[in-house]
Amino acid sequence: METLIIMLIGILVAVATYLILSRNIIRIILGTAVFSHAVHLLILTMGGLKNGSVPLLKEAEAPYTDALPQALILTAIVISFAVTAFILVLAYRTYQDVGSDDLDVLRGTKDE
Amino acid sequence: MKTLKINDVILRTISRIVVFIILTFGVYLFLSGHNTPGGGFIGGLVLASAIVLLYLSTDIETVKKSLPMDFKYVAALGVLLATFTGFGSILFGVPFMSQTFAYFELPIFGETELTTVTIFEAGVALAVVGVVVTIILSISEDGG
Amino acid sequence: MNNLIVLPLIVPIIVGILLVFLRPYVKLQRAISLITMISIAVVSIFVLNSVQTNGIIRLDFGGWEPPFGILFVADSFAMLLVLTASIVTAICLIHAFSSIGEKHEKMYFYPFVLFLVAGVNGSFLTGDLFNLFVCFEVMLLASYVLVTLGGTKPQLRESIKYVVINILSSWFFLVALAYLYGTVGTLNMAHISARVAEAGQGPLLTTISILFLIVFSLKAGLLLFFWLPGSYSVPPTAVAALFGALLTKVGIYALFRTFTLIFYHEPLISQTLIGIMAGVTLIVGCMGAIAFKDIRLIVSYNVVIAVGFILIGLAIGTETSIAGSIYYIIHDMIAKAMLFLLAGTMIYLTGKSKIDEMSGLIRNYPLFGWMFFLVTCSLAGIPPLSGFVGKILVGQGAIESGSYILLALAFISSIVVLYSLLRIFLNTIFGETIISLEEEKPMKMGMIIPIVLFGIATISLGLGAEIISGYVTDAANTLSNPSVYIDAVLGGNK
Amino acid sequence: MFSINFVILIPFIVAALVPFLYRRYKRIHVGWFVLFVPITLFVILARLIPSVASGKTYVHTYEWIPTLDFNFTTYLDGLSMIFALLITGVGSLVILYSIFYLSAKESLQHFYCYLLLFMGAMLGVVFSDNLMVLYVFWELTSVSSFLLIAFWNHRKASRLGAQKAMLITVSGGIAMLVGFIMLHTMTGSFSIREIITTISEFTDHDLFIPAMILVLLGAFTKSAQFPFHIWLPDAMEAPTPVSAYLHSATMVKAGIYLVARFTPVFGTDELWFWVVSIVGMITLFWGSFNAVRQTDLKALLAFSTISQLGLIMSLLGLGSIALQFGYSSDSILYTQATFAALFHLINHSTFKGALFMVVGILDHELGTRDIRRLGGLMTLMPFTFTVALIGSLSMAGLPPFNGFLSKEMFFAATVHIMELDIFSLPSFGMIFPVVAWVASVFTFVYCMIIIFKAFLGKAQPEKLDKPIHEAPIGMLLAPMILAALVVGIFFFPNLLGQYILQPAMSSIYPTFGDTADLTPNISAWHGINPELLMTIGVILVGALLFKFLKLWKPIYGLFSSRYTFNALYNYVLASSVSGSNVVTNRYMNGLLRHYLMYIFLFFIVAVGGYLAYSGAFSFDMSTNAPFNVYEVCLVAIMAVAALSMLFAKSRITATLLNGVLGYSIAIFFVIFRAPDLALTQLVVESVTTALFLLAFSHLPEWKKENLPKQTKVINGIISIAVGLVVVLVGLSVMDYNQFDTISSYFENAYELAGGANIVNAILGDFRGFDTMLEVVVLFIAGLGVYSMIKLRAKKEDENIEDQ
Repeated sequence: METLIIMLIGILVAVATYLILSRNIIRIILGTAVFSHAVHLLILTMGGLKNGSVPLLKEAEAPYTDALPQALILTAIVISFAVTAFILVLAYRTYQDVGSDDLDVLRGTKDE
Repeated sequence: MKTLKINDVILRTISRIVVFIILTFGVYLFLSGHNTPGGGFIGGLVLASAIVLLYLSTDIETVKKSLPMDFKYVAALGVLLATFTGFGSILFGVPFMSQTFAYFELPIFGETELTTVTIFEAGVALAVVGVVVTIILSISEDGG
Repeated sequence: MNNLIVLPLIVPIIVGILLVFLRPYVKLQRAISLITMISIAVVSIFVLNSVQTNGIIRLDFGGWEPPFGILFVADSFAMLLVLTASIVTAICLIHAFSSIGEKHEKMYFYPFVLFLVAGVNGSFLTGDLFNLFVCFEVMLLASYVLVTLGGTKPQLRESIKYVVINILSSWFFLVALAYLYGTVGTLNMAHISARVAEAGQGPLLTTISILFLIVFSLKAGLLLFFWLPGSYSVPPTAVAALFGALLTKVGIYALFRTFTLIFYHEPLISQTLIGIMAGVTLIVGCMGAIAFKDIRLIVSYNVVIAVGFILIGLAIGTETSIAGSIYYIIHDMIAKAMLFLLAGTMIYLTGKSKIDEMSGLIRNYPLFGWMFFLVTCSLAGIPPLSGFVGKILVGQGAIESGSYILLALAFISSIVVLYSLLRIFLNTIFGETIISLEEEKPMKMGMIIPIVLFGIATISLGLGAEIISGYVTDAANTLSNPSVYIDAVLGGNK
Repeated sequence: MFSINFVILIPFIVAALVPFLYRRYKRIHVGWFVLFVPITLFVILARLIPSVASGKTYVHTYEWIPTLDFNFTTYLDGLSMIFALLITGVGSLVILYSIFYLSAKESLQHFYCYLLLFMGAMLGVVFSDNLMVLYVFWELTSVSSFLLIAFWNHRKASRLGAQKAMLITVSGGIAMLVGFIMLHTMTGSFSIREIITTISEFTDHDLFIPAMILVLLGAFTKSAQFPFHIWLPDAMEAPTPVSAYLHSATMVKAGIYLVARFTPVFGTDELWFWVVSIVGMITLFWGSFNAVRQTDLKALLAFSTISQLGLIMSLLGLGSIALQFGYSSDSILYTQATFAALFHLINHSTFKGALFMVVGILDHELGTRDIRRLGGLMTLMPFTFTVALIGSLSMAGLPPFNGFLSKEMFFAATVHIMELDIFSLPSFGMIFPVVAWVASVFTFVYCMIIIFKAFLGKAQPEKLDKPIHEAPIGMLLAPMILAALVVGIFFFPNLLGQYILQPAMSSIYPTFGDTADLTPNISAWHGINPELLMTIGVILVGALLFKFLKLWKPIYGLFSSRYTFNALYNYVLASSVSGSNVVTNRYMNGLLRHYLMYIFLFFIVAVGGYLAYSGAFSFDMSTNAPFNVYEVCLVAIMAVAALSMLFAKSRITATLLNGVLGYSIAIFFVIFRAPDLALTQLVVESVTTALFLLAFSHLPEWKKENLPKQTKVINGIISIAVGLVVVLVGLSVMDYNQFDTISSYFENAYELAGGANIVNAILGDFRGFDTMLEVVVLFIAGLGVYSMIKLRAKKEDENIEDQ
């Protein structure tokens, strides 16, 4: 199962890298979103999949699956949500002021 | 401010009922976090989505009248609450961020467990609610 | 007692949030933020002394034993950086009072600066790798906002690139953390180091160490500094000064911490690869520093040169060269902040940013001109000033360990730094005064005082190098033998 | 009795006072106050001459940075006494001269502040025994010379001259610093005295030669020796008192002091003998050869200073051969060269100082220094003419002046060197006297130029800015004292030799016991010998060449100006700037895609490369958890959704596909027994999609990605490679299970933290600090979004920022 998931993560990372290398800001932001999806899955798989029951002491008995990666992923999800929200607003503010969402236009005037 | 022109009738009627369900579910999730899946983040997020649903179904002004508080300060209060629970442990000379828990006999709920973690979680939930709503509000208000 | 260590992080956060409530009262916000920074500096001096007397201090959050909870570890290296960071921020704030403008101050400028400092102090002090990631995020997000504050076109344009590259570097950090957790199964730095030593730094662990090297060099601007020139030349002056002094230093601190504490077994990485990267950064930085006419670009590339120079000290790896690098980091924080303030004030006074559009400022603002000359000499490492001792020790380390190429690069780079700053000095400060005395902009006191304060700091750090030499040697000793750090953390005392 | 440290600090203290004195006493020329400093110092040092002559040395230490062994130790002995007397003596004369030279409207407080800064630094160089402190003062002299050369900073030429001087001297200084550090690494101490005693056992150390070359580099750049002489002529942009003081008498002698001080350290090595003598000889010739072609008197004197410095340097080189034979009765034959060097050092300061002041008078009184516009000044400016005559004849090496004595000893040294049979001298020994003689001929020619072209011949008042008149007495006082010294030393040379030069010899040859018999008795006449014949030859040939100057002058046009070192220096600077501009703009082109490509490439090469190189990859499926059909289809759905995002036509489909990814991950979280995560992922995903759609209302519909085909392929390859590396490392990490995780501790969360939900317990209690910081991150993001939207840049402050 882990090998399958890691292959999937590889595909997600490849897609995200391709998206982030594009010119349009929205594609780049989607790329960052896919990146964070991939890394959340990666942290979970690194902790080992399906070995142990739900980490709830009352509902299930030992051995429990590794709870630490789950806590890390939760923190990572919230942080990536905050950053994605920020860059979305930044993108649309840039479009409003600079007038284009194309990265090539946003290269800045050549400095002689 | 351009209101979102969708067929209001269905959404408004449904959302009037659903919002309360979501709110109660959010509070339930928040409170149950200690022993069952739930907790500060998820509780705050569900509450925030309920409020966003409110904004979606009705326009901004009416909701502003019903929920008069400025959500930035809600978020600020939440983070303050979270940090002060940590800071509080310094006053007791215990290493920072120490949480304690004890069992009390409450009249209605019987033998329940009160912990400082819930105050910390409340801070987190408030902060999450405040931040999500601020972001949604400032984007939609900007409209122009 | 060891609850004191968390203050450099928690006090700015709490004060930052309180200032959000005091939005309209700008004067009050200024006073409170300055007092906070000064009080943190005092606390860090106190903690630095107690570290000097009774060894590394450790604070486990929530009272949980080290490998399981998060902890702050205050050794002299971290405390020195926290102290310098607080002093530099305090002085930059003074400059911001008069240069940032009411509009920004009403839009939560001071809370963001305090959050930035909290993130920086947190990164210096933390003993947990995932917590280092979260502190980085706090610092980065505060820096994202500070870069875009004001919303001018160049700011928005450069900040998009800055944010995307930093999101990518945070992504790499998470991937590296996942792999490290997958192999050693713990997050506490000292515990990781113990387990890596126990298992031997095999090929897989070295691959992961390279991944960490990429992450931290992205943050420190070592070789992968593409985001740096753009994002340091667009924010307001005081913010640019804060960035120039603090941001790269956090990446450098992380490199020092990981490659002297955790992944020090494989010299191929921690010595040759970092050495090559530092060397190339120096060359590229030197080229950048003399390539452009825009002051802010010249100054930003000087930051890159300094990063290259400091990491040569790490690449050499002996205790003397690490001590040299620590001296140089402290010197660089002060001198770079001063340089950015000078560059920003120059642009404010003349309204131009190219060096061939200004001339003869010495006549209009003599003290300002001499401060620029002082920082030029200090950055070029000319003796009585603060850059000298660091350069000597790195040179000594290089000669003792026989790495002559790095030695040559390091010392040639100080000549290029001198030349690049002289180019600015001779074109803008000396020369025909084109601004006639009547219509020159009056120099605000709030702008010149911080620059003079930095000047005094540079001179006193140069002449009085003896004061901090005790702390620096102790810090270098802690860095060059990891067992000191590991025993303090896992040893179970305190 | 003052300690020497205090002597060094006095100029710095007074330098700090000068601005206040200047503001306080507007009427009196601030120069008078400043004049007291060098005079008092000169008196203090002069009182110490007898005791130093008797061999007593004064050591005084002040601990600057004890932990790094940087101690401000000063060491007064014969050698430093000579230089100190020079610095303070010539210093006082120069300041006296500058009081009349510089008018009150110049920014005097700056001038005197820099001058005193320089004097203190120079004294520091000469007295300090600690290598690092010596370097501190060495760089201070470069800085003060920069400030003095750029005194009239509104003139472009003086700015460029100052920059050239600073760059060359500071680069030489840095090379010297590296040499000092090498010495410290070898001998373990910074003090020169200790190094001298312990250096003998390190002569074959592999750092010995590099240290020597680097220290010499520092000396050669400072003393304007052959390849680095280009900064001295440009330094003439400085006011004349500065040229007289720094660029002829003291600062350029710092390199010579260094070579003299380090002769006992490096002198035993053959390379030292060859390098110092040869470079000295080349400079001697090149300086005098170029001096003849100059039309500006000050430039002529600059090149003549370069050649005289070359002369002294070569003498020091020749003198170092004495160390080969150790102390013996006939070692006087070889130490004579060093003695001649020190003697010529003093003489040079006297006559060159006088000549520079004369040129200053011409410039100040007549407004020009160009030989072509001068002439016939003898009758109208008698005193100036006499001083110029004394100075130039002494420089030419004619009898009644001290220059003759030291030139004679110079020729004697070059002749003696030929008879030695070591260091393959028999074959090369010949060049020394030949080059010495040819250079002296040219020296004679340009001395005649100074006298005849400037002072004799017919007057051309129409070409001068001001009418020809004698200089005020104040300006003439200083040069006349120097001229008197020139003549005085000729008549009482041994007074100088016995009291000042002899103790200096013992500091250059410490192992040579009593130096009484090392110092020859200087006498004007000692029979017909090769030196006298060489001098007569110089006079004859020189006169001839001067007479037919116009005939052979065109040979200077032979090699064009493109190949001079000056042109090389300018070319290096200009090309480095333009070259680096081209290179930096190539890779820093502002395109985010390029930056990301470089980062990804570095990631692939570094991580992927090392993975392959070290064979860290290992893979086995055995420990994998079992999987069933619906999980495989979920993976397939996600893969298809991800890939189709690349080809999405409209942004809505792309966002929805992202939603599909998010929700299927939520389902995965459920499968992998992480309920909390599933809940959070669901809500976060929906809120993010809502945000996307909200943002889309303000953003344009995206156009087709019209990237050129070739870049699309590159992007594809890079992304596949990145994905591959991540997979490979992930698989090998899965296979690495030497440790079990620490999370077993969290399983008894109920007792420890009182909560059954371990994840929530970790978030709330065990790692509560992370959660708190994370909430702060959220808060900053929220506040940041709010402020970014509300704070719009108003139009007017756009222009500053916009490039």
